[in-house]
Amino acid sequence: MDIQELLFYFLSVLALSGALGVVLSRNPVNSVLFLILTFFAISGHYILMNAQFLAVVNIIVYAGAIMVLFLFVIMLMNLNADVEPQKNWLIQLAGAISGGILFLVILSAVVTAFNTLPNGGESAGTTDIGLIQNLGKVLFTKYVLPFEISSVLFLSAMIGAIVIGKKDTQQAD
Amino acid sequence: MILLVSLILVPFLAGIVSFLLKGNAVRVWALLSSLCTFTLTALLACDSSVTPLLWSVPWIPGLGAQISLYADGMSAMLCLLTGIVMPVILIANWNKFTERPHAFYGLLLLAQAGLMGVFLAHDALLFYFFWELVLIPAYFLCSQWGGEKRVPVTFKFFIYTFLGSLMLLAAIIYLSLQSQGAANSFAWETIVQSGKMLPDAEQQFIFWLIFIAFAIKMPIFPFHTWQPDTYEQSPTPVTIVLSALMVKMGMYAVLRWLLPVVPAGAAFWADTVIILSLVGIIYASCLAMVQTDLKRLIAYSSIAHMGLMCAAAFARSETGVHGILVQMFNHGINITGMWLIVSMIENRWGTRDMAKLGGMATAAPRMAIALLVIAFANIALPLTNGFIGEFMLFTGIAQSAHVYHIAYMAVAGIGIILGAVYTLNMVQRVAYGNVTEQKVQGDLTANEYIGLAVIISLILFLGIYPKPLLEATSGFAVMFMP
Amino acid sequence: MKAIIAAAIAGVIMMFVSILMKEKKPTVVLATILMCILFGVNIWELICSPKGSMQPFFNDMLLISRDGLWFNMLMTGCTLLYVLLVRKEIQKVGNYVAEYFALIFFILVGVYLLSGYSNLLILFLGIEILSIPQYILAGSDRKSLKSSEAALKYFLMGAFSTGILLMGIVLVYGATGTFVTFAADYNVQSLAVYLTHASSANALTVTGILFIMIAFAFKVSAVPMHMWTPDVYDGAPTPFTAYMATVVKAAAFFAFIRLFQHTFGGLNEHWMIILAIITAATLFVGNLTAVFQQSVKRMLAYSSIAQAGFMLFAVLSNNAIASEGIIIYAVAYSVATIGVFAVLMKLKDYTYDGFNGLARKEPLLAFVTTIFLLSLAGIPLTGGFMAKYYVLQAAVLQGQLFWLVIFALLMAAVSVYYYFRVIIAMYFKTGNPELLAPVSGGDKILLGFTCLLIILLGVAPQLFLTSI
Amino acid sequence: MAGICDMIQLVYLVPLFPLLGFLINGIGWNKLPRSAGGVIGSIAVLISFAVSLGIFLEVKDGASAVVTLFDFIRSGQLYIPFAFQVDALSALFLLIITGIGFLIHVYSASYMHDDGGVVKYFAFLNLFVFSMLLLVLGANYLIMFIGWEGVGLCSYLLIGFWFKNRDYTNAAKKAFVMNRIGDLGFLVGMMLVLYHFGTLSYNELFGTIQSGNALVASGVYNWIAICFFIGAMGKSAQLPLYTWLPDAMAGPTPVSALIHAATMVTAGIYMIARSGVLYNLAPFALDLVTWVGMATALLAASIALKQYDIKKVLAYSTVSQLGFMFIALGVGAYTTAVFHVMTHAFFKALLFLGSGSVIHAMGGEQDIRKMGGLGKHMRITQITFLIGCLAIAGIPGLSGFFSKDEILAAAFARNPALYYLGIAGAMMTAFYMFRLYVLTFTGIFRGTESQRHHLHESPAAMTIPLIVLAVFSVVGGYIGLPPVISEHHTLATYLGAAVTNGDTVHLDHSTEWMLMGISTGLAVVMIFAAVVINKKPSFTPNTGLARVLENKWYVDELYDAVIVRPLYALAGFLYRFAERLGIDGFVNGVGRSVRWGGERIRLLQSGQVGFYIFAMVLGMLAVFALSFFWIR
Amino acid sequence: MPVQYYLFLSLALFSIGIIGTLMRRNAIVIFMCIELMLNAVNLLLVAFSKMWNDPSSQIFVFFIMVVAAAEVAVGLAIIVLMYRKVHSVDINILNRLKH
Repeated sequence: MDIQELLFYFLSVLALSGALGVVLSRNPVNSVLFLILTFFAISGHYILMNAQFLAVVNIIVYAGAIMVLFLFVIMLMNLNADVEPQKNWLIQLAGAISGGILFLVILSAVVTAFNTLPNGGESAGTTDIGLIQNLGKVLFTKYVLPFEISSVLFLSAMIGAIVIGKKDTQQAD
Repeated sequence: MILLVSLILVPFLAGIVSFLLKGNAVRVWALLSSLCTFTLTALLACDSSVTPLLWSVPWIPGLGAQISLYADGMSAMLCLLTGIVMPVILIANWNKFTERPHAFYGLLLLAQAGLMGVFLAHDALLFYFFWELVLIPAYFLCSQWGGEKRVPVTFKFFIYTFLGSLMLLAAIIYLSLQSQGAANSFAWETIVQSGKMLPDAEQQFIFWLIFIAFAIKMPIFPFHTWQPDTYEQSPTPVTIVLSALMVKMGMYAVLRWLLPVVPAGAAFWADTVIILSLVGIIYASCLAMVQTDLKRLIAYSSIAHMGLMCAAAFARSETGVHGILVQMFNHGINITGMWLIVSMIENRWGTRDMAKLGGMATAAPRMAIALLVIAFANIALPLTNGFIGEFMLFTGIAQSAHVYHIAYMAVAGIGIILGAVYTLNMVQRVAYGNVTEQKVQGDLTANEYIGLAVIISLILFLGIYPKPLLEATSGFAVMFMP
Repeated sequence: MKAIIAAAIAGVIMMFVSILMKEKKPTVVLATILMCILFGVNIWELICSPKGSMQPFFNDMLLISRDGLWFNMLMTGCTLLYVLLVRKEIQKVGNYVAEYFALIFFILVGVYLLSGYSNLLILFLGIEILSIPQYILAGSDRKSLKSSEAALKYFLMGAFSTGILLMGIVLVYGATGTFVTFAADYNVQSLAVYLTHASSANALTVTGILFIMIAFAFKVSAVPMHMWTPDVYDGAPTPFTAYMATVVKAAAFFAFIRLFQHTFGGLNEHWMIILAIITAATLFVGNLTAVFQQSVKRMLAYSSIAQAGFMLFAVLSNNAIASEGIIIYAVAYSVATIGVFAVLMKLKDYTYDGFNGLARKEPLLAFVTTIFLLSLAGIPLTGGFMAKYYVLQAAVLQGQLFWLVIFALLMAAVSVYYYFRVIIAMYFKTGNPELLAPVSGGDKILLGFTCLLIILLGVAPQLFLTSI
Repeated sequence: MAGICDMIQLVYLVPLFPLLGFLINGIGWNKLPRSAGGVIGSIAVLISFAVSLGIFLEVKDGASAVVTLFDFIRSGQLYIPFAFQVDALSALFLLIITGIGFLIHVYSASYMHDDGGVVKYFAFLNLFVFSMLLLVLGANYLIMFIGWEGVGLCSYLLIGFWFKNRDYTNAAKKAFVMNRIGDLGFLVGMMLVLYHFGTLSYNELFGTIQSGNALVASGVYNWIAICFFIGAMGKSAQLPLYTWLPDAMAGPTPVSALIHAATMVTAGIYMIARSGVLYNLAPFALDLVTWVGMATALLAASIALKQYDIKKVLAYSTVSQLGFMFIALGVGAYTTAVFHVMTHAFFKALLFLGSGSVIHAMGGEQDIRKMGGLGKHMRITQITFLIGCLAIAGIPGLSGFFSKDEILAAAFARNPALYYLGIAGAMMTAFYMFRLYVLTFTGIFRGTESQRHHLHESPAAMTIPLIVLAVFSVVGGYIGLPPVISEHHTLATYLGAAVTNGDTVHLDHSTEWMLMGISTGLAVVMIFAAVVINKKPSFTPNTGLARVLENKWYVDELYDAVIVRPLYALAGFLYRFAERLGIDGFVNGVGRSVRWGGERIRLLQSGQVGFYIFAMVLGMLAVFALSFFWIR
Repeated sequence: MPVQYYLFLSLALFSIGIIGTLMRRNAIVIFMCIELMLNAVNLLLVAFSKMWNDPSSQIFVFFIMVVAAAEVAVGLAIIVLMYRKVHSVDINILNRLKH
């Protein structure tokens, strides 16, 4: 088994364990850290699949910006203490089981489609599509409309931050 | 064409206007408009007896719905009934309903417009529109001016009938889609065509969808429980509209929109429906025997009468159908008289409980005579209009092609015995015996006198010389033969 | 396209306005003017657009059809009506009036995208642009805890459903290799071409379609993904509830139909029966639960679920009448609901008892409310009836759904129960309903106009359909 | 003939005048002076009597016609004109009705003079005559039915004339309902006729039947005949529907006379005689008629033995006499029946009016235990009453003898058993009539002093009709002399044109003589017995059979227990359970269950986001499970 | 690597995310689990893009990240707002709105 497979399995295990860590760890701070771990693993996968741009963006945006934001919020609420009340184990079990069943059901469905995948799911031809210049071309030619539109999204998010986050002058708290 | 449209528009606009009027003027206005409507209906009755009138313009092209009005003898006759009953109601209840009269009379006139529409509509969707349109004003009238339990009772009535008409809607959609794309996929002829085309099994299913709606309206035996409560609770003029006119909508609809549309289904279920109706006749008559409230008694008796008509309708013999056309008119007249008397009793004695009543023949002899005449018309005594209709209905049932036709007729006949029992009980309790204490003394006032005079003269005239009515309605029976 | 740009610009303008002018009233006036302009732009675009053909934009990102434009125009009209009706109440919500209007304009951008998308990416973005402002509006009343709670609930579940939607999109993409739902010219690789018939479906596609369906079911609050609806509608500030429950939901439905009729229609035997069951459940739960409510606002929330059940018929029965039906339904339902909310917002007490005796105090108010409620209940002569009629006819035409139609009609009878409780309260009960402020003449005229609109819709629906 | 035919064409005048009388009296019921009512009413009937006399004279010469006034009901094949049939039978009945009716009118004019509602009374009386005339004149069963129900109505109105008294109104109700039951039978009969023959008119119907090309099973005739006979049971007070007639005494006495003698009860006999053609083809129905008639005759007679109310005795005697008539009909001797109707009309009217004058004299007292020895105060009444008694008892030479004897003879010819039973009935008749006579007119007065003081003979307006009727009761029988006396039976030949008798065996003279002898002898014996027994009357409370008879075999109680109470119980049950709990309960239950369901489902809305998401996931699970394990 | 493996992996991540949302009560953690779901989707998208050799899906990933960022901004703002009021981010105490 070549290095690629090795890396794949390693990163997969890393990602899954990180994910499980997010779910299971009592302390929110740990959850954040585990999530960051997962993101790194996923970025690794991106590199494996020769999608450098996304790998970088993933690290910067997600692990860097978003997760730090989470961390800030958690610190700000100082939830780091291990005081978070848990759901009773029955509900948790129910959640776990139903989630698991969902996983199995979807999987059992999806595997039947494997033989229909183009060239057995292997990559086709040259795989330098993930390079920045290619993506840039596509993004600013074919996908310019979504690009512009997303600005509206950010504007509304901004307004949201104002409307909800900004301290009211008359509101006393 | 002008005539057909104005029949609907005149009461409608008059109703709208009377919402804006104030005080006593609205009474006069309502009376004038209803008289005007009456003349129009009279004209219609004359015209359409020669040749049916038809007028139609496209309405919703996308669906193929038209605004199309049609008046043959049957429609004209029912319109005439509406035209006669309305002024009678207004005159006989002249000085009552002083509480917000403009709303009262406005709604009453709107209901009249709706009724006209139902009787004239020749397009299934339009028919459905008017069918519902009658319901709304009736609902408001009942729950505004009725007795103390009026709101829940009327609410039940509304939901009950609305449920039925929704089933009708499903059937209309289904039928209209059989001729999808046609420019007139809702026109009566088209509906009839597409209904006839359906395979028997589907017809048998569609039959119930349609019939439920009409059965609730008439009402037929298991679907009748809304009726006595509603009649008991609603103010008498509205009760008249309900029982003399709206009930006829159901019967009319059975003839116009059920029997011709799904002939095979009707044939298949005819025995079931007839038996239901017969059970209803006996059942309702029995219940009428043990009622102490006048209104409930009359309500049950009217259930019995409608049962007889329905049985005749499904006997599907020409005489029977012709009899229905006649009896619808007569029953409308008689029941109107009944309710008028009841309301007069209520005004004078302050109760409808027969145990507390008595001695009308001494206290108010004129009223007692009227009561007697109407009561005997109600139990179909010969030489009253009631007899003509019921005789033809019986003949119709007896001449039907069913195996047990004579048995059906005989069972239906038991109804006239029981009818005699409870009606005479009522007369005895109310009119005879010694006078019980009254709220208001006095015999018929002038306006009541006019109202009853119209009714009674109609009863006797049509009972002795029914020819005009028979000729006006003859020939249409054939149209409804499957 | 023009409309999208105009709406975005209007939104931006409102943002700057919020910085420049501090008084609320002129802000509202300005917003109203902008809305009118936007409405004008819509009409203009509709007029300019060629009949019959569809115009692609930005190589298969948008494919704007005439009925899409028509829908945009109607929805913008509804929004305009809405803005006019709630112009006073919206000022009471909080300090950020301009921002609220900005968000509303952005929501309209989302609406236009959803009515015109031809690419799953745009669909995704459109839905997000539709949703994120809603999260904010739901939480915009910062004094009330309920509002914040509503916002949080809505946000959490909304984000969750976003995940579901994306998973669906990915699976479909994995099976087909394209995001283009349908293209103007046939030789463009599009899903509509791939998935023309059932044989072209493999497990990936079906799973993906089901994921997408569930996500949409959430957006249109179909059972069992409906549970956010009552709480959010109840908790959110009433003016915004009115908007979320009407135009936004209608837009989601339009996108739903667009996708499932034109793109996944060929595979309907894989999803139709499931959607039919969901529809039945939606009708059942929505109507029955609404019966028992005490607060009219919450009742309207449940009734919006019930109405969604009817709109689902249009999705189920993908045919021409269905797409007419959804437009009629969207307009009838939106206008009536906005009207009811407009009246509701004038009252102090949102429970049924709050309406007691309204007919004596404010006859006109009571009358228009009655018309709106009749329309919602689907009584003939009102728009609601025609709307129900169209969708049900579409369902019957589809052929396999007659049982569902009957069931739906039974449920419609149930719905009469809770709608008429309001009418009973207004007309047949005595009480002295407290109004927050005396109803101005302008409001009365507006309400009367709305009510006329409903009736016009009821007697001449084709006026609202001439494009198709 | 032309000039003569005009009279027949004028037949509509006959019912017209009573109708006019009714209208005038009815409209002016509270304006006209008291005396006016009587005058108007009597004159109206008198004129129609005159007209019918004219008609009779023509018909006697064999003229007959159907006079169509206007279309009554016309619908598709169904065509029923409003037409009158004038022939021997109807003409004869016209005479009886108007003639006796007139006398009764005259009588009532003074009898009812003191009553407040006298004008109304005469209105009803005229209406009564009018309906009866319609009944006999009708040219088809529908017109007959109109009269048929019309007389029911009038009896209802007149029996309940004193409407303040609840018992009277009850009696009126009973009369009407009992009649209605019969009428239903009649109606069904009409329906059968319509269904099988497509017409109701006598001529067409009987024409078809006699021409023999009626394609109906013989059973049909029986059914039709039986249905019609049920109608007759109601009108003519036969078992089991006779109980209304004795109660009908509640009305003023002249009304009883009218009902019993001239109108109403004879309707059934008229109808069957009219439908003879039909009945001749229905042997079973005829047997039924016979035996029902017989049973009624005996039962009623036995009851009459022990009644103390003067009018009740007469009422039951009527019932039993009607029974005799039905026997005659049953054996196919329709003319005989009609003959007896006529004679009976005479003497029964006489008896009732006599009793009326007695009651008048006694100041309203009807109990014969309180009478006695009235003879010396009111001669005319006594004598006329005696004649009536002799006539009904069948003493030779009086009308009753001939008619009754003809019946018995016919019965014997058919079946001797009938004859013996008939004789028994006749004996009882003789007995109770003379018991009545003796207790009333002879012996010593048993009433109160005050009554004794104003005992007096009735005024002329009342006695003259008595005398006239007495004369007829004597001579009336001579139009139907038995074959042994003269071969020429006037009535039979007269009616032959209109009535087709069944095949009646003719007896040889010796037998006839014997039969007459037996009946006469036994009658005389019974008379003496009655006289002897009741010379010294002692009214101890009855025991055993006598008690049963006094209580009329408890038939009313039986009906009450078997029919009336159960019916009301059923109705109450239906109302309380089937209606309230059953159907309405179900309807409301649906609504309630909806509310209940709503209340439960809404609890799912727990407010927990966690649960909401969980529900979503479950929903997804369900969807996928459905799609992967069910759809494919 | 063939895409099947990535299918397994991302579905697993996705399900773990779902399970997380069901198991935890802390609003922030639930939100993080949702982010996890989104990332699972991203991973799969990239895998498919490799399979189809099609850049558009990577662009899609880019936009998903964009949207995620926007959602985070709004979401955290809402959570903070909530926290200001009730001093907790426990979703189980959000039940003023029910029935």
